[in-house]
Parts: sequence; structure tokens; C-alpha cells
Amino acid sequence: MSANQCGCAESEKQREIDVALFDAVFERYADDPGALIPVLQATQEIFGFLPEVALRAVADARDTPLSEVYGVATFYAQFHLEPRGDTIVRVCHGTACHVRGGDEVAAVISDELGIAVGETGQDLSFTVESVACVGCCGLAPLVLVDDQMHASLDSKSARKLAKRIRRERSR
Amino acid sequence: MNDTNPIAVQLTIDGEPIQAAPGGTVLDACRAAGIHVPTLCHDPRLEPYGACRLCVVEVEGMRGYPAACTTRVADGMVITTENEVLRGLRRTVVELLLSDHKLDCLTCDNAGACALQDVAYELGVSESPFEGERHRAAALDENPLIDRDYDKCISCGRCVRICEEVQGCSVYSSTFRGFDMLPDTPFSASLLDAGCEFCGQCVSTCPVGALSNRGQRFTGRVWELQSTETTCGYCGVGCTVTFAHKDGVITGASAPLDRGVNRGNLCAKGRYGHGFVAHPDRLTTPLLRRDGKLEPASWDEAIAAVAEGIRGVVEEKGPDAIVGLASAKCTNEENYAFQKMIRAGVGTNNVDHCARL
Amino acid sequence: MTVAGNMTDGAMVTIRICTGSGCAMNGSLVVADRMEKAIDDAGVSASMRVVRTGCHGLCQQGPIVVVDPSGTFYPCVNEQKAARIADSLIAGDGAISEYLFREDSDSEPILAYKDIPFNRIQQRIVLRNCGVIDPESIDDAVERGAYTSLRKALETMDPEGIIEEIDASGLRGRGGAGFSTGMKWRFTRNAPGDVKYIICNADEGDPGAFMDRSIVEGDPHTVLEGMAIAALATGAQEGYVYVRAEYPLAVKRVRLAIEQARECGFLGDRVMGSDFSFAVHVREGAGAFVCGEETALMASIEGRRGMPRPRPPFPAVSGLYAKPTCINNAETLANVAWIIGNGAEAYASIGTGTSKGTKVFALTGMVRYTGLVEVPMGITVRELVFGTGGGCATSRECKAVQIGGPSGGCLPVELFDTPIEYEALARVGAIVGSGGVVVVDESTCMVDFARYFLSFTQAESCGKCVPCRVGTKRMLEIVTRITKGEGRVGDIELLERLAQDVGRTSLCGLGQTAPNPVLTTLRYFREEYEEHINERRCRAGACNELSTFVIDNELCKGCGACKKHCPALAITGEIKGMHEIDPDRCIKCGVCVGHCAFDAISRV
Amino acid sequence: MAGLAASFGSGAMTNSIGDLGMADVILVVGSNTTEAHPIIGIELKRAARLGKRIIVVDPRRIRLVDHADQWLQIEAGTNVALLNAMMRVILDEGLADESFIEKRTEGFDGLRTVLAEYAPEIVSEIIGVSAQEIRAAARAYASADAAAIVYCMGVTQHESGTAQVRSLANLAMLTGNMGRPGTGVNPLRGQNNVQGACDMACLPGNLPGYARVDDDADRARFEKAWGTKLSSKCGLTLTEAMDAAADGEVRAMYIMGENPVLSDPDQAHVIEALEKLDFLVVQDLFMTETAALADVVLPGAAFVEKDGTFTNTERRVQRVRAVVPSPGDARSDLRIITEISSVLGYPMSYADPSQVMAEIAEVTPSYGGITYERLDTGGLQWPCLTETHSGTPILHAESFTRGRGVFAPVEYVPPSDTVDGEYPFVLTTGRELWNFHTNTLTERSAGLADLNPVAHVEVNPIDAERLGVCDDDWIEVSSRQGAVSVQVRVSDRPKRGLLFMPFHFRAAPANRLTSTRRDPIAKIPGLKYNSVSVRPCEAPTTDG
Repeated sequence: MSANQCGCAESEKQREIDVALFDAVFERYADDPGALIPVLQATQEIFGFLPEVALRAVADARDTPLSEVYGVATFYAQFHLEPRGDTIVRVCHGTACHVRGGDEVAAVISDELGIAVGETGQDLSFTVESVACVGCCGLAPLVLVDDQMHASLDSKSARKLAKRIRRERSR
Repeated sequence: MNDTNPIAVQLTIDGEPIQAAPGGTVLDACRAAGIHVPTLCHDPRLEPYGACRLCVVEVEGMRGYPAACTTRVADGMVITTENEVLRGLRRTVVELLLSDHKLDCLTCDNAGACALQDVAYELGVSESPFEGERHRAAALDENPLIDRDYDKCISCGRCVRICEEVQGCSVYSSTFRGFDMLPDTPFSASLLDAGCEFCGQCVSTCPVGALSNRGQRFTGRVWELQSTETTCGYCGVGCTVTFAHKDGVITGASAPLDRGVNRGNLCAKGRYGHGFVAHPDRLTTPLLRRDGKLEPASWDEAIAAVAEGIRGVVEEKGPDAIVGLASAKCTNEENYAFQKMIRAGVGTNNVDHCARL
Repeated sequence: MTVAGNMTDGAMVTIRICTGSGCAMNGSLVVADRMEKAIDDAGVSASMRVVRTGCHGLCQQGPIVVVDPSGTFYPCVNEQKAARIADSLIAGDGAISEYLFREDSDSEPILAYKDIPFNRIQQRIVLRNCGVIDPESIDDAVERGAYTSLRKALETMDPEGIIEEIDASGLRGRGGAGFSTGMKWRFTRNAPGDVKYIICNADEGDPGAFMDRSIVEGDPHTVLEGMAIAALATGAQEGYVYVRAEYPLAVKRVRLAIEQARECGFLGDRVMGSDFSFAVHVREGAGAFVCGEETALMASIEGRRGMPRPRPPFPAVSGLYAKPTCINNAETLANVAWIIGNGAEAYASIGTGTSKGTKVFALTGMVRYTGLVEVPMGITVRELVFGTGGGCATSRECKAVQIGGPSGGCLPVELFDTPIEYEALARVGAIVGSGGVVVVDESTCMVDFARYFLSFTQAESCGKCVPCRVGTKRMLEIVTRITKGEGRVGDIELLERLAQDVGRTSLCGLGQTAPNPVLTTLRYFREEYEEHINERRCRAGACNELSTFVIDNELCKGCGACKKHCPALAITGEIKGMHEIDPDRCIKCGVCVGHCAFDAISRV
Repeated sequence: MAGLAASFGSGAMTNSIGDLGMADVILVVGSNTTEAHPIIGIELKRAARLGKRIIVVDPRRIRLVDHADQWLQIEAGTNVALLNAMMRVILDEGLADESFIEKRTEGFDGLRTVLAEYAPEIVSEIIGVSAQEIRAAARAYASADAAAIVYCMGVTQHESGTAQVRSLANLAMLTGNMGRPGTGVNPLRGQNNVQGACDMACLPGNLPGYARVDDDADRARFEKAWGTKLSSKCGLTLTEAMDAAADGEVRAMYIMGENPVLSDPDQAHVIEALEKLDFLVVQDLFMTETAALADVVLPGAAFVEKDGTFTNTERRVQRVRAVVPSPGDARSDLRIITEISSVLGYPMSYADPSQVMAEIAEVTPSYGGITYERLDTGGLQWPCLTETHSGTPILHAESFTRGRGVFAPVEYVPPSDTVDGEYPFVLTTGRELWNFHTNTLTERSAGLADLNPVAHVEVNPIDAERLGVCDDDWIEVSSRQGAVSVQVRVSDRPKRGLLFMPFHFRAAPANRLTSTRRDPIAKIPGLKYNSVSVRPCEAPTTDG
């Protein structure tokens, strides 16, 4: 048994994250027993990732074992348990992108930003990740910077793109 | 299982006509008929899961190789449980498992009781042709009772399922996915922090040495141990418990799956509460109070002293000045003899026990 | 110069601008805004309007603008072009010739969208409204006949009749396995239980496939109508649309469509005044390919890890929340209203013996025209790749197609006459699958291609069963070492045995089909594997570790960029001088190629 | 058990552990099942998982509540009021099983009259649970095809314990939930062989098999079998015996395998009584708090060191087998007893325990068919009358043991130990998962002992805030009997105003606080309801 059940120590941690923020989320899905994933999606929408206290709050609010919440949160690629960069660079790895040089595009971008694919820069500026397919295969290879698509890239245009977003960031 | 539907299902298994209970699985039917089908993720205490794929069989008219543990029997089914193709498929499964399993059978306490060892032996797999990435996790011993070594885990999900389905505790879940999937507590917390009740059901179902009882470590190889089945001495449920022992010392407790009110399950006290038996505090000799101090005495002295003390009070105040308190911890035979002694030997009905507490 | 278009005076001019994901992200929204402004400014909105439509198909040429009634097609429209096109339309001029589509720079322009090579053999049933209607306007959809089939079913057919009609049409599931839709509905209908569910599977996870996305984005009502008819036939009262969260536009549009349909009485309580009630919810996937598998998808809707369970029991008997559930893929459902409206016979007259109707394919890769096409079942691979796709996009030879995504197979050019239908494709080791068709040329290494698909399925394995969890990992490791030139004698046999056993023993479709790319490349391109192992050679030059990087002195300007970025310090040379790569130090990462501004570095 | 015996004719669990799973609704009253009887807890949790409804009645949020459909957090000691209100609802809504009442019971009119006063709205005020909740529970229980009741010390350890048990029996009979799988009234026995010790007549008023010492025919039968005269005077119960010892009426005690200093109420009183004795014999495994006061201490054998039988809570007689030898000179209790009896002049000569069982079977009809040979293939549930009888999983199937079941008109009487300004809290005591009874065994089992090594008192967060205490702070809990210093565990399990303390720990003996106020019939002390006061205090010095 942890020694802080009375909440003295807990409240410190709670304060960092305003749990009241997602009361509305709980309320919206309170009557839907299957809605754990939408709740986690909405929670991640609020915090940018899924902090431990948030997962605990979800488990409590939905009367679901924490282990189950954790198991679900670690199963789906969309959920992140660590903080993420302000800008998310997603390199598409769909088949069309692969065939048309997606790997090279990914290598160039991660080289230019100094962040390996699947990781977040230490200053939380960028997260570089690969996505399975964004369904815009006609425009392969492509990269999404947040929601902005950059299509038909090659290693040169990819490098230019990476340089530009780095520059914009430092401004 | 109701009485109106007792009609058995007719099957053919490996060419033999077999009758099976309706609603059961092909594996149930095979086991009931004494036909061996290897499994790793199956436990009769759990719902069918179908993850290890060792129990694949052939069923006429069914596509592919269904798993016996998840395929329900149907009348007229023709099943093959053993042939070269099936052996080959099972061998591949075992080879895959061995390619990501810490093979420390020399010092593993589960050696000899390990289901993976058994199937490897049965299928003649001595090494895996596959090499590559392996799980490397530090062995966990953050709690006083259960050791976890996920390098030996085969991700069969039995611990996760038994904790959820049987114990209702959900301490574990399967975490992450694909090759990275492992059973774990949320945020890899210690079992204590994860709300574990330490029933040890997870240890009892683990088919390999990934989960083990700390207290049993290095107390004896499986084949050196003797086992004796008895009834648990803690609460009133009366679980059937099998104690493993060596050289007069109990090394561990388990429960048979097919007998008793508990069907293989135990609680923390039943499974881990036997250390008191060999505790140095045990009274090993009678004690008599001499000059205000309790001092060791022989049985003859002690029995004489008891008889004398009782007789003295009876003579002075009559038998009703004597009270005997029997014990809900003692056997029926002992309690019977005790009250008989108080009633017939002392002559009073002043006998009671702690039923009211 | 202008080419005369048939702009009849008085008729409403409709400018259909594609706002599907591809075109939208490529700037079509700006194009639409620009044109709308021009119309407003000119005060001609009574005779001219902009419709923001779903996908037209030829994504590669986006943003796409089609002007009706003439059908004039403007590819690659940007803001400037948009302004000029709008002006010309307002002025009543003909089409702007230099903006029109041409096969080659020197060939004649083609005016109408329907006449471009890409569209010649297409036959649009599923996509009949895609690119035509504004998917955010139910009025548009209704005008094109949406929900008339539902009304017909409600007013003139009984559930059994509906199922018979679907059965007779020969419609089969478009998501992968190709199971008879009519039979699935019948099983669900016959399963005992008061509560039943319809699920539309729009969790299109196959890399290289985007037909479900385009359908849901371009014509959500036909999917909803299909679901409602399915619900009516099976006795369901509730439905879920399970759509990938990676498709935000699809999510938005289907939510809007549900809202609108409910307001119009096409969904919800007492549909169209009848006794039939049907509520539809939307669930977004959370990034798991395996959730395309029926039982995993249902686990996900229930809020659990998307891990499949063995079947039987089939969802039709015990599905969502253990209730009878009918799961159809979005494309399958998009056929339903058409079949009910036009009759089973009309549908069955399209296609081949066992594969009826049309199929939507995502034609991608090294093909000239990439995009979404809908063709009758039974056309050959060759017709699809060369007829619709216009052949190889490069000067190299076309080498193979991969059909059916990571579960499908690679077919060599010699098999291009195979008809595209369920059984014929299965015979050669591929599947129709969800309909991804990736064309590759000689620059693609088939071993690496197999590795690519495996790395996808391996990463998407849920981890439940041993063959898929460990088997795909070990397969990937073997294939990877072959592509790295570290393959050993015996690896091919080991890989083949493992691939077969993983396929035979895996719990669900993902693991059962994951080995297909390996098995088909081993079957048709085995010599490439052998070359990698025995000769340490990659004929496509695609495997870095087996390539040698060289600097062409003719092209090299001596800028030093490659040297600066070489992580292995393998490049020597002075500024403005000759540069050289030390093959012994080179780690074959290819970074130098990306840094050379003069295309002077190549791999041989 | 007196309550059930009066209603049905037998005081034992009516049904079996295994058939709880066949119930559609299980009403769990005053039983912290998952901690005190974990394996039965598993059955309940499994039932819940399969969609069966569990209704928990407990002032404390026990772990089972997480699996329950409904939790009635009543005020401590108000079970009878709740049950009467539920029965009132059942009657008012026509949910009673008229034909069962007609064919199998008597005394119904008396109950009906009593229930008139127990409208849910009125009872709601007493028990602190809304009328709506009471109705929901009543309807669920009464409309189920099969509904079972499980109860434990939370019902019996009250001054009104017998009344509470009879009330549960009333509820079961009212709805015809008796004698079928998944029904019944099922008391859970706390220790391994409470049932057996009762069966064997370690009770002051009974002879084996619940024969009566004051019944001439019964006594004559045993006098014949045992070859001696027997007293016809009912003996003293344990708590009465302690009083008598304190009064000097009782002068000697022979205590086998019990530790009343820790387990019995009002510790000061118990110690006083035992110290006043002329002669005290204690037979045990360890030097317990009680043994330390003895004149003679006899080293007994643990259950893994001897052969015999236990009878579990569902009346199942099961074999106990020697696993290991006893240490040193320790001996099996049977051997000790027979030798002492012989020296006392009443010779007993059993070659081994199976001969005792043979004698038990001879004199105890319900054990008539039980032999060690039969038990080797699995336990047998009594009544097992003959060697061909396969035992009785469900009692009262065709008729009640006593013929017709009796409804008892039970009125709710508030506990006499009422809270007041001086003692404003209610203390309830009980078990925790990892400790057993007086901790004698569990504190000496490595690993297990480390899980819950020290006593805590559970305090509701609101009370804790008002008292200004946090986890692990020390408080002194005082009652009219005594005071104990104990560490706090802030927990939302107990209701406001309720404290919970385990009775396992000698360093913080809960029974120093409890009183010997007891049920007038069963003589069970009201351990579950004690008025106490609380104040923060310093940590005690360790020499304590």
C-alpha cells in the first residue's frame, strides 16, 4: 500500500494537470461502456499525450481497472505516454511512398532535424515519426508537418522542407 | 449442462469413435478421451484463448489448422490430432518460442515442471534455428513473494487472464503489442502498488519459469520433492492444497486443478502461509511453571501436572469449576476426543470454542 | 488560344472542385475560395456555383477542377489558374486550352474528364457520386437519388426479400476475404437475439489503399444508406462506423452526414415514418492495422485492446457485446443502395462468374496515372496497369504489381493477363484484398519489397499468437539480413518453411496472410533472393548494403557537401577538387546522395 | 447459528460453495468475502463477471463492492431494519412466494404484523440508505429465479445477531429461495474447522451431532456409547466462562489451540479472568499471549503434521494428512488428549484418528456414512447417513430439518452501546486479507508476514481531516473498556463516523476496546459495534 492514500502527497502531482479539464470528457461518455478509446483520444487531445495521472483519473472515472486502461493505451499507436514535440512531423511509409523513396525522405528529415524517427527532440520542439499510410498514395512520397501535407518529395525537397520548419521554429 | 440435453456428441478422433459432452471444445474431448494434445496457453480455469497454436489439429471440412482449445465439438466431426504436418507446425511454434526464451534450465526452479520444456522434449526440439532480437528485462523481485523474470515469458497471457477472470483483480494486463507485448502491471509498478492480493494464481498458471515463488527458490528440484495433499488450515472454505516437501520441510503449496472446492486456486494465506510450521518459535517441549517461570519439562511430568491440577480443582470445587476450550483449528477427531474428555473424563459440559468469534 | 466548350447559355454552370484529402492538402480549398469569390464579385451566383466534392480519382493531377455541364477537366489547378478559369467562365469563354490535360507535352489537349485515358474503362457504381456531389450537403446527395433505395426497401420489400436481392447480385465483401454479403446478412438475421448491430468497417489500414477514405469523404450517404438497408434486413437497431482517426476529413464528413440524415428522418427513430429505427455512431480507430480484422475491431469498439479472437463463433452469431453483428466494409456497403435501386440482375451482369460488379482499386507506385479507379471485375492486370494507369511512370521496365496490400502477393509481368477476380488472383498467390495495386519497376528490389511489407505486418501484429508475434519478427530478420548481404545458405528454405507455417498456424487473417508477399516473391522472384545470398548482389540497386556509391567526376563540382555530411568520414577531397568515396569505410547509408545538389553520386 | 437452527432446524450453511454460481442474485450481508474467505470471493467475482447481480450490504466499502451491482452502505448495526423494509416491499409489491409460505412454513402472520411498521421511507432514516435503493434491492432479490444469501460475522457479531440471522431466514422463506441450487441462507465459517468443532459438540449445550445435553434420551444414548454418566446441566459458553473465572466460580481452564487474550472481547477482563485461575493449561504451537499466562504449556502439532478431518463451511468433511513430522517433542493434540484423559481416569485408546472417526460415525447420524476410505476420493457433505449415501449439497430441499420453517417476527433494536458525545465513533473489527486471526501463524510465515506487518485503523477522509490526521499518524482509540494507540490509514472504505480495525495485531489489540455485551441467545459478543472516541497521539515508545 502506498503511503499517500490520504492525498497529501498526491495533490501536488494532481495540481500539475488540471483534471477538471476532462470532466466534460467523462461526462460525455459516461453512459457508453465501450467508450474507453474515445475517452483516451479526447484526453490526449487535451494534454498532447497521456500522462499517468490522467490515465489514473480515466480508470477511476470509468470504473475500469488501471491495468486495462494502460493495456489499451500501450496497444494503439496513436496513444503516447510521453510528452511530444510542438510540431509533429509524420513521414508516410505507405507502399507507394516506400516504392517512391520514402525511406530516403525519412532519413533526410531525421538527419536535418537531428531527431531519429520515432523520437522527440529534447527541447520538445519536434517529434518525428513514421505513419503507416495517410491514404494519399497518388502524391507519394509525402510528409505531414502537423496537418500540412508536403507531397511528391525527394531527398532534396525533403531537406529543404526540414530546414524551413527548423528555421520557422527558431524564430 | 442441464439434464434435458445429455446427448453426447459423436466424434472421430485419430480414427477412433469418441463420445464427447456437447458444448465442449475439441481439446476437452481429447483430454477426456485420454488423447494427448500439447498446449501452453490453456488452463481449464480460464476461458479459451487460442494464442499458443500448439494444439492445432486437422478437422475434416474445416479450412486450415484450427486450434483444439477454441474449436467447439460438433456431431460427426472427424479430427486428426497427430501427423507429420501437425508435428512440423508445432515444432515451428516451439522453435519460435525458444528463440526468445532464456534457457537457464540448469538453475530454473521450474525445470521439470515446465510446459515449454515438455513440448520441446515431446517434439524433439533441442535448439532453435531462429536467431534475432530477444527480450532483455531485469528480473523483478520488488515484492516479498513473487519473482518475475520476463526473459522467460512466452506471452501466453495466462497470468493476465487468471488475474482478471478468476481473481477479479486485473493487476496485470498485456502491454504494448506485437513482438514487444508482455504482461505487466500498469507503468511497471511493483505488485504491491498495483493492488496485488498475492493469491499466487498467476504463478500457479505460468507454464514456464517466468513467474515463480521466491520462497521456493533453490529448495529442491521438482523431481526431488514429495507432495502430500491435504486440506488447508486457515479459513472455513476448506481448500484442497498440495504441499511439496523435502526432507521433512515444506517448500511450497499448490492446488490440484480438478478437485476440491478451490479447483486449483488458493489465497495468499493458503499458498504462502506455511512458513510458521518450521519457525524457530515453535514450542518443542512441554513447559511447567516453576517458581513463576515456565520451564521445560518431560511429557510425563507435564501430563501428570495437568491431571493433578484438574483433579485438585474438581476435588475442591467440583467439575463445573473446570472449563475446556476446544479449537476450531483442530481436527474433528481431536475436538471429539477433547469434549469427550471434558464431559466423560472431567464430568462437566463446560466446553466451548471460538465459534462465536 | 481557347477551345470551344459546349457552354450552353442559361444552364447552370457547376464547378466541381475536389476537396478530398489529397487535393485539399494540395491546395484545392484555396482554389475553391478563389472561385467562389470571383463568382460573388461578378454577381453571377444565380447561374454559376462551386461544389466542393469528394475524390475524383486522379489524385496525382490534383487539385482537380471539373466544370459541368461540359465536363471540362482542369488538372493541377492553383490559385492563379483558378482566377483565370473563373474569369473565363464568367465571361462565357470556352475552355482554357493550355490548362487542359495532355498525355504528353506535345499531344493534343483532352477536354472532358471522362475522356482521359485514366477514365476510359472505369465504370462507376460505388464512386457514382464521388467528385459530383458536395458530400457535406445532403440535398446534393438526395438530388442524386440518395435514400431512395432505403425507401424502396422500407416500402416495398421485406427483410428476406432484401437479403435475396443482395444474394442474387453476387456482391462479395470488398474488405479482403470476399465472403458473400447476402449470406452474411442472412446469418445475422437468423441469429437469435433482440439486439443486433451493423458495423461499417472503414478502418482502412492497408498501406497503399484509400478507397474507403475516398468513399466516406466523397459520398458518406451511400454508406449510411447501405448500413440502414443492412440493418433493416438483419434486424439491427444500432450501427457503428469504425473509421481511422488518420482520416480526419472522413470522420468529419460522416459525422455531419449522420446528423443531416437524422434531421431528414433517414436515420434515427422511425425512419421515414416506418416502424424501423436505426441509430448510427462513429468510432475512430486509434492506430492499429489489426483492427481491420472483425473480432479485433469489435474489441476496439468495446474499448479493449484490438486483439482478435478465434472464430467461430462468428460475429453474425456473437459479435459486438456478444450480440449478433454484421460487419461490412465501407465499399461493400456503398454498393448496396445501387443494387436495391437498380436490381440484382443489373449488378450481376457486370463482372465474371463468381466475382460480380465493380471493384475500386487504388492504383499507385511507379505508374503514370496514380489514383482511385473503379473497374468491372474480371479485367486483367494488364488492362488496369497499362490501360487505366498508362503504364510505367519511368523509362524503366515495369516489373511487377503487388495486389491486395500486405496480405496480398506480387505478380510478375508474365502474369499480367490474370483477370482481377477473387478466385483467379488466389490461384496465383495474390488476393483482391482491399484493392491496393502497387506497380513497381526495375528499380524495386523484390526482396526489399517483401521486407517492406513484412516490416509493416510485423509492426502491426497484435502479439497474441506465437506464429505472428515471433514468426513475423523472425521472418523479417531473415529477409533483412538477406537485403543487407548477410544472408546464408539455407536462409531461403528456412524462410519458406517459416512463412508457410506462420500462414498455417496464425490465429487471425493478419498472421495468416502476412507471409504472402514473401511467399509470392519467393515463387516468382526467387533468383533475386539467390543473388542477394550467393552473389551479394541486388539487381535493382535498391539495397544500400549491396550497392557501391560512386561520385561521377563529370558532374561533381567539388562543393564538399557530401564530405561534410558523411557520417562514416568515407569521403575525401578538397573544395573545388575531385571527391572520392572509400568503399571500405562507406557504410552505405546514402546520406551523401541526398546532400549532392548536382546528382553526381549514384549507386552501382 | 442458533438463529438458523431455530428457523430451519439446522444451523449450517444451507447450500454449497459451488452452487453460488447458479444464483442470479447474491445478497452478501456482513461478509468481507474476498478478504476473509478469498476462494468464495472468487466464486462471487466470477458470478459477477458472468452477469449475475451481487448486492452488498455493508457499512464499509469492502473490495467486493467493486464487483457488485448494488451496495447498500447502511449504518452499522441496522441490518434488521433494512431486511424488514425489504420484506415489506416484497409483500407490498406481491413478490412473495405464497405457495412456498403456505406449504413449507409457519408463523407468517406474526411477521406480516411486524413488517407493517417498516415502510422503506421510515427505515431509510434509520439505515442511511434511500427508499429507492431498498426497493431496488428487494425487487432484485425477490424477482430472481434463484437468489442466495451469504453472510458472516457482520451479521452474527452483534447483540442482535440472532435476530439478524432470523431476519435473513425470513427473507429467504418469504421468497421461496430455499432448497434449490443457487438459493439458501449461507453463513460463512471463519476458521477452518468451526463447523467441525460445532458438529463434534465443542459447545456447552450439545452432544455430537447437535444432540442436547439436557435431553434425557440423547444423553442416555451417549452415556451408553461412552460408558459413563453425563451431566445434564448446560455448560458455560466461552464468554460466560471468562466472567465466571473473574468471579472465582471457574478455577481451571484447559485451552487447546486458542488465544482468547487477543481474540476475545474486553482484553483486560480476559487477562484478569485467566490470571485469577488456580490452574491454566494451554496447548498450542507457539508461546501465545494466553500461553504466557499458563501453568502448563503443551506443544501441539500443526495441521500439516497430523492426520484427521476438517469440516468446512459447506459441511464438507475432508481429509487432513500429515505432510511433515512435528518438531522436537511436539505431539498431535489427539495423542495429548488421550493420554491426559487416561491419566484422569477415563482411558481412551485410539490406534489412529480413523478409529476416532469410526466412533464419530457411530454416535453421530449426520456423519454416519463417513469413513477415511471414502474421503480419500473427495470430501462428503453431511448429512451423510450411510456408507452408500453420497452426502447432501443442499439442505431443506423437500422439507426443513425441523419440518416447517418458522418465520420469526423480528423487531429492529438499536445497539445498546450507542454513540454519544463522549464516544462519538463506531468501531467495527474484522479481518484483513494477509493476516489470520491473532496473526500467530501469518506473522511467522516469511514473505506473507511482510505484506501487512502493522495494525492500522481505517478512518474516513472527512473524519481524518477533522481530526487533522494523515496516513501513518498515530491516534488513540478509546472505549469504555480500554484504549489502544494505532496508526491511521485514511480510506474511503468506512462510512463517516465509522472506524475499522483488524483484530490480528498484539501491538494494537482491537479487543482491548470491545465489550462483552452479547446476544442473549447465541451468546456472541457484539464485536462489530463499539462506541469509541479518538484523539491524535504520539507514537508509543517501542519497549511497549
